Amino acid sequence: MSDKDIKKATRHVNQNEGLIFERSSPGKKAYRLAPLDVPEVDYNKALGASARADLGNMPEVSEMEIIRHFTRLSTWNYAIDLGMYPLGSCTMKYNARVNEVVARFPGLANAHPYQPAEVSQGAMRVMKTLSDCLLDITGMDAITLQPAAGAHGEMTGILLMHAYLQSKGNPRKKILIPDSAHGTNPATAAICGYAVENLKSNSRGMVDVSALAAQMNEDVAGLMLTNPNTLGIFEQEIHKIADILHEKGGLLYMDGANMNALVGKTRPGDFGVDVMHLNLHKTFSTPHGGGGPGSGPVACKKILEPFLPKPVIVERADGTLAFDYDRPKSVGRVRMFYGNFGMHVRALAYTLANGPDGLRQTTEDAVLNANYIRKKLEGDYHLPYQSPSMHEVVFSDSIQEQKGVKTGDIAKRLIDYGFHPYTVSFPLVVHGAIMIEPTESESVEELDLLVDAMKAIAREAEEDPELVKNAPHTTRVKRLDETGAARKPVLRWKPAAKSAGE
Amino acid sequence: MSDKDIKKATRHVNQNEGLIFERSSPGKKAYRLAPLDVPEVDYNKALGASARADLGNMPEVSEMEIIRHFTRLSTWNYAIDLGMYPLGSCTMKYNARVNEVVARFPGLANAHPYQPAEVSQGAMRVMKTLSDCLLDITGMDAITLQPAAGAHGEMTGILLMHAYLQSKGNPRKKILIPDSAHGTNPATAAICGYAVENLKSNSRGMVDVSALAAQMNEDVAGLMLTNPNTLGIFEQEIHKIADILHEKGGLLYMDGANMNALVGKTRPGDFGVDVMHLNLHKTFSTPHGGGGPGSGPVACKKILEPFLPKPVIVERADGTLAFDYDRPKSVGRVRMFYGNFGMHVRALAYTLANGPDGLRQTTEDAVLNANYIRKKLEGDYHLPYQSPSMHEVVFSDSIQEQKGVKTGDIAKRLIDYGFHPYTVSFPLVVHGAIMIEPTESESVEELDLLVDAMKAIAREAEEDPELVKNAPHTTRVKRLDETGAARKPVLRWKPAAKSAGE
Amino acid sequence: MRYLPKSPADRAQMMREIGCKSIDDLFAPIPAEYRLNRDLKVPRQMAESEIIDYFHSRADANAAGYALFLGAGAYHHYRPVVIDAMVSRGEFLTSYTPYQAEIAQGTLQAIFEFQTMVCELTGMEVANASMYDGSTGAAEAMLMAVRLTGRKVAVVARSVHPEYREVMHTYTQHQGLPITECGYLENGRVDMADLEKKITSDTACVLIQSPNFFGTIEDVATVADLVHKKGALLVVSIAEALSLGIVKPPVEADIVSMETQSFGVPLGYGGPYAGVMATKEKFVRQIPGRLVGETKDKDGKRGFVLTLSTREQHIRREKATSNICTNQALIATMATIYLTIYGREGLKELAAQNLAKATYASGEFAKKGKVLFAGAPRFNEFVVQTKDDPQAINQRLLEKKMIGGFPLRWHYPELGNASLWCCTELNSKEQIDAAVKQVGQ
Amino acid sequence: MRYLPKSPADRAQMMREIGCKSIDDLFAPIPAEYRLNRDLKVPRQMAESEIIDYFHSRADANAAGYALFLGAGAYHHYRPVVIDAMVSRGEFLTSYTPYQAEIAQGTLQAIFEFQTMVCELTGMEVANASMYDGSTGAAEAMLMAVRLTGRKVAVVARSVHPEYREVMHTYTQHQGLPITECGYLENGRVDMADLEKKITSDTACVLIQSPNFFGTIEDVATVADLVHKKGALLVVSIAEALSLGIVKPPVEADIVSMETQSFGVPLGYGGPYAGVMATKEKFVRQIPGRLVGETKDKDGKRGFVLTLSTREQHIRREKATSNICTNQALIATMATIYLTIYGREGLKELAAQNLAKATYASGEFAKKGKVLFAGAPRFNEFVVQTKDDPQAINQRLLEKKMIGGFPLRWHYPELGNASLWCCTELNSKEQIDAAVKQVGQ
Ligand SMILES: Cc1ncc(COP(=O)(O)O)c(C=O)c1O
Ligand SMILES: Cc1ncc(COP(=O)(O)O)c(C=O)c1O
Repeated sequence: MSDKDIKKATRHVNQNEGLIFERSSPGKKAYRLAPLDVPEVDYNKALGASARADLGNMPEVSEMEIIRHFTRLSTWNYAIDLGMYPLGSCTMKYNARVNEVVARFPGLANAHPYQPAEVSQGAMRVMKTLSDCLLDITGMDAITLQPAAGAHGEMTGILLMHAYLQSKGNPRKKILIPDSAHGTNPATAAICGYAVENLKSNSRGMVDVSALAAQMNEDVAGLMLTNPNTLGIFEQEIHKIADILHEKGGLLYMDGANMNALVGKTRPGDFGVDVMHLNLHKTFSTPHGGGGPGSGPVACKKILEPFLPKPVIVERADGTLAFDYDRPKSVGRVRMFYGNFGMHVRALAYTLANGPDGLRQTTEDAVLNANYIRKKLEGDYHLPYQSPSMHEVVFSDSIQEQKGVKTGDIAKRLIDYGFHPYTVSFPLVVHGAIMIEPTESESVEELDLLVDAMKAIAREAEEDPELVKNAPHTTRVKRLDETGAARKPVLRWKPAAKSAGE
Repeated sequence: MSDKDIKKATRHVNQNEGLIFERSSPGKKAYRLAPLDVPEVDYNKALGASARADLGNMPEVSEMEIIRHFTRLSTWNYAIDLGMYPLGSCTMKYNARVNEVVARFPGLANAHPYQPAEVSQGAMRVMKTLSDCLLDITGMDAITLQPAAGAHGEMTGILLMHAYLQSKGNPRKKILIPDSAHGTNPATAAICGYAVENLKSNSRGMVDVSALAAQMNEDVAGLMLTNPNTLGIFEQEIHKIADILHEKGGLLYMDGANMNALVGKTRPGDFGVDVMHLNLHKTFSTPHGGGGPGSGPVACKKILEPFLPKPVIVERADGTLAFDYDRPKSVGRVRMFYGNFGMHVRALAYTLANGPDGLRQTTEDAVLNANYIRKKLEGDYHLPYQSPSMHEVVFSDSIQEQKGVKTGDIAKRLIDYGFHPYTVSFPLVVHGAIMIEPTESESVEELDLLVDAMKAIAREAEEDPELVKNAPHTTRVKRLDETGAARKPVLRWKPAAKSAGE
Repeated sequence: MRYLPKSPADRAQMMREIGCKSIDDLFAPIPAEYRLNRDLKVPRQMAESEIIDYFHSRADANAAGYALFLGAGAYHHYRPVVIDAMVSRGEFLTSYTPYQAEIAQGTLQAIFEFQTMVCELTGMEVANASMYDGSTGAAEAMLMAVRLTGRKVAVVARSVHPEYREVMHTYTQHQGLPITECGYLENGRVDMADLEKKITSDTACVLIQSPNFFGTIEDVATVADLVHKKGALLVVSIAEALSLGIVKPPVEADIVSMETQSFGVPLGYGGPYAGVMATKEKFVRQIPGRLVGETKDKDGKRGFVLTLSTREQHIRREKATSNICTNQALIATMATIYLTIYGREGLKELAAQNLAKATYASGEFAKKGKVLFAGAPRFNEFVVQTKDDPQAINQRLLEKKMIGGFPLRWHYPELGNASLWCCTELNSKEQIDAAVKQVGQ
Repeated sequence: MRYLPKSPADRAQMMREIGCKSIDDLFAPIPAEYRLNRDLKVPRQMAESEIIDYFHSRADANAAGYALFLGAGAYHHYRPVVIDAMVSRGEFLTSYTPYQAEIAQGTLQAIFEFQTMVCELTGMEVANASMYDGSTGAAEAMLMAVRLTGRKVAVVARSVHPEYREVMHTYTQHQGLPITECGYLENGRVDMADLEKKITSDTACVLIQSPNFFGTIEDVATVADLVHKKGALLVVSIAEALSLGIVKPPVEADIVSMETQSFGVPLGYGGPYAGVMATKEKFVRQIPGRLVGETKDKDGKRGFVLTLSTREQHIRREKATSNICTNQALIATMATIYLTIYGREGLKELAAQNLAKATYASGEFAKKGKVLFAGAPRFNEFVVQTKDDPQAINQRLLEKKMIGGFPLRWHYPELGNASLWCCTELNSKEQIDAAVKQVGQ
């Protein structure tokens, strides 16, 4: 393969760098402390048996080396700032820089969670204002910002359902979960003490309503539904679904991971959802940071409000804000303090930058982008479900598989074309899934480059399958041995390994 | 050539990006203004004939595209943060991040140059404290921080000499400049109305004192000397040199570009220098920023003080600082306002981070590094001068040239080995110069990688000269046609060129 | 909207290619009765300068430039500027979870270094890539102990951070995992006699914190002996990780759950922080969360990948060791940079400075009130019992731009007018002396 | 020292390899009598936290949060945060002058875009990579005109920034280049009659500023006609570059020298800023400073290089067009990012806002004092003549945390109690009204 066919990327010289421990040498320093203005204390005397001997293999390096170390490492990463992430279900959108700036304002960044309320009104106001925005966006009645991520929000939401049903006399035994659901859904149900019952989807990629009706009964606490679901399809019978659950005293939980398809266009609270979480690190643009932090606020209907984690923010008559800890029915805390406040600041900054018109336009562009890609790739990749797509589209590798080229291979080959791969083999209902979510942040030019790349790879799969199966070819490391890594796990550096290190 | 021999770098996928104008499309916006709180004004009415029709081809793009555009561009650059710059004469040392942070403190970054003195004491204090530090470091009596760079400092210094000699009745006609001098030296002399007379260096790479004695007379205003000179050699007869000049009423100007070899170990003021400039963007670690900004303070002896550019900072009896504009003998301003203040902040931060002990250690490490490289490469590259090296060492390509490999080729080949090239074909006194200044910021590991690379290239020059002559091979663009660029200069993008652009 | 890279013409052209007349055609799947036909009730679109002003006003409504004597699970330490300079690089800030290892080696190697440093600090053999925070990490450590022992009861020391204990309760309430609490002694340490009583043959684990909520350093070894004798596991929770610069690591523990906020993470009104779980190699397959492992590429070159993912929800679903997916990677990266800056010697020196400040402060406070829990070593926190109500004292301090200690009455009524004070390298002698003045006789 | 990547062992080993016993062996070339045998008199080595504190104290001793009505060559405009986010990337911040084009394409392309934007804004055909600032650029433009015409006199309008004129004098004093000044009219514009008198057959160039120091927009076309009729060149200096968003570019000029500080560069107490020189293609070989040009690599791929360097000091030495070497590249990059953010429409909108603010303000000030130079268009600056001494007014304003206009008496005694006020998008109506109150009747 010649780099010439590749429009988006070119290979360039890139710095190598070992592990920081391999740079360490006794006496190098990257720190200096201010002189001590109180009497020194001999910690060996003070701590006695509890005193530490030494810090083993912790590194000793200079500041210059640290800057180079982490700068070099960073150049090995792909990032939104470098290009598109067509990662279905992950909503990798633009992370505005102003969000980072305001989150670092000393008054916010240096606020101690226990500092008195009278000197915390600014932080509380940020949380209150964001809460109000999210409530109107979701059409819900009450909210908590405490959960640290989506899965954490799921747990919080299911705990609310559990507590509510408990208060009605019976928490019930099961949670229904569609076969297309994200892994965190069943895992969450289990943590909350529920058995998971699988719910089949129909030929249109939606919940099979009759099957739901048949499976729903007084043992079922509720349904965890993602809408649009993980096929990017809006559950058109959503209200029937809610009715079926509600008739039997169950509740509808919505996984809000795909809210980027709905904000400003429709509200879960209006179509029957009882409780849901939002991923601020998806829909509300807080940066993913190589895996986190996130934030997973949970919004719910009135009936569930009494059970929200404590504390909850309340506005007093005089307009000041306070934390209410006196919540006898609360499910308790899901995290210390008040959640990932720094993400709340960023999410609010995103909301203010957009306003009502910007949020609607954002949703429309996200859906427009997904449908554009669907249209352009339809012929080249198999589309398992014909139902209309919202913010993402799921193809399969069934055409390419005939040449032994799997979704994972196509994904790796995309890297050579200058893209981060799409989401591979999820959702599980699609064999060899190719799940693409462009988000609103991509220009026509970037979308066309992706389309060209996908088409080129489809051709390569025909003409030269080995080329694709051995991708990537342009990265500083070639395909890595994940099986080997799992067979004999090496999870930390050890001095012995040093020589091997270089 | 196989990447395997190269320890320091590996090729990696890197994003392409066109010119920003090629991304532009009408209606895209990256800005939004706050609502106007005063009556709107129709500028066509208000300006009449002076009103502008439109802004031609200025781009229209979104914020996301801007972040990607400049982030991608940045990944095409080499930088100190990525690796060593063995650039002789340029002193590319570590630029500490704390310098950038303090320079952006609102009280300093948002200060208007004309805001009243009573609300500018902080900024003036920074300039005063830096001045005091630089005066002790150079051993001089007076200083101006106004010059924006080294060459600007040279001009300021020569103007001081001119004004001083003028005040003694005769500004004189000529400036002596060694053949090893940097190009800015003669260019500066010319701007100040002086004829340049070349001064030969002797076989030891130093000023030929007897030649100097012969050339020195009442027509000569003085000598512009770099010490250590551009061969990295300390002018051991420096005081004799000064005496010869002074006897004939001339002055000794020192180009301080190489102060990194002297700080804390010796002071120009002590060895006879009358006036000199410093490059804060070299010795005092202010970032080079792809070519600037710099700062070139000029320090001088008492006799020259009356002629310093105005204003000068003075400390009043009550300890407050003020600008003194009443300087009848001043050569005038060399720049509006007070110089590159932001660089003064950074240089002071560097000085405070080092303290007396740190500055001395820094100089010692810089000289140690240069001598380490000299020792390691002596056999492989020709060393034209045997005199001891200070902070840099100059080899020549005479060994490699026998195979047709020139210093410029070796330099380009270094790029494949993950390094920025050394300074090529300067100073002019050495044919095919290979000028290496490691600075104190390089670890033994980085130095050894450079040594290995230089040795490997020396071997390649023997075994496979073409490989070296066609370097670089690993960069996103190959060797660029500079002759073509100069023959038919294309200095701006034009819409016509658009299609050609991609 | 300025973030959106589309011109009106772009949108029109795309719709033409898709073959839809209006953008609403694409939202047809949403039943008409549920479509929102009004603007959202959120503030109007703001200019960047307005957003800056908005958050400046919010920030100004918070304490800024106050002397801070609060710890209690969130510690104020100096943050070297290198940390933000590095994590602000888009390649770290805006990169996704490193599932695609070939273009995520930067994050993967940084986290591998994080895991290694956590092992070095805690004396454990393996550490994961991070948990949400110290409190959820501690709760998940309990669940892990249950999986490891098959036993169904947990004992928690009352000297563990009260909010940590609340989170443990929330996590375990539907696991049929009763939690019993164990008291503390005059010297602030775990009451061994009480602990001995509380541990039964059903006890999966005992969880203690060291330094504990009172700042007292526990005798981990002795606790471990007892716990192990009873066939249970010992979980040690660490809230003030900087203590490990001079405090013996809890090598006798089976699981260590640590909050890393002290390592260069802003107080940030409580988050984001990063927890981490460390344990013995033999327990690794029951650890929750992501793990980065070393491996080789086709050419035998060293590289790093996410590994042992069969423990995780995306593979194991309801049988996963946890439901955690998104973690706190960037915060773990911050901690890694911080630990690299201070390193082997700096952490020791810095911790020693914290000890010196707290020792001086407690000495001064002892002249005005009673410093509780003498007789056992402390790190940078101490409990002072006063004549006046701590709330009243804190009010006086607030007027002087000082934020006083954390009143304990609510969580520990038995301690009366006591509050928990913290002094770090950032508390000057001057501040301490000024604060002591306000305590009154 | 924490920046130095060496351990004592490293140093010892290196000295062994070099074969020197003590580090001072390496400094033997320095005659003993000149070696410094004491510590430098600079403050002791500080911790990073101390450096932060030190500069916080300095910054606090400066005005912060004051309403600013000063322009006069340095303008306060909102700086989008994207600028610092991008130029803080080490690859821009810590890279060298792009002589090695293959690993400097980022800087080279950015500067090529800068040159293009400057051409678009000024209506010139070519622009260089930057000058130190507007004042030195204007001085070098004069020297360039001298080289181009072979003539030896320059005429400068008195309405040019006084400090610019001082710099011109400094640069030209030893070039045998006398400068004569030309007056201004009631309406603030160049006195054409006076100009006509001042221009002789020796006149190399006429230099005017537009908007000029009084904020008045000059009639460039008319001036150009006159100047060209006399066979001289017209140099137009621009200090408030944002004016070009709505003001007709000086296409009739032969050389334009512009200060780009208004384009996202912090006021920074006067620097660093970036000047730039633009001219006609036919004059390019006499332009000072660096130029980036487009070219191709071996494979025909587009790339950029520094070009026409035979004009420069490192090749031409004493015959170079200037002695400039280091320029203001990073500042030019800031300006490029700023111009990209606002772009074709934003610059117009923003400039129009500036005009609206200044128009409103001058209207309000007119109620309290006399606004001079009516009858010619202005941009965002205007001159107000008051009963009270401007110094006294500014003192009153200062007490109200406002920084008033620039008093003109020193440079323009003929204007009496006049000062130069500036209003940009950052001056709220509220601020303006408050300031006007203080002017008094
Ligand atoms: C559909 C869906 N649900 C839940 C989650 C879990 O959210 P988080 O990773 O924030 O815990 C994700 C994230 O990948 C998801 O895509
Ligand atoms: C020896 C010498 N003199 C003078 C200069 C010019 O300094 P500047 O580039 O700051 O104008 C340099 C910089 O390259 C130099 O190396």
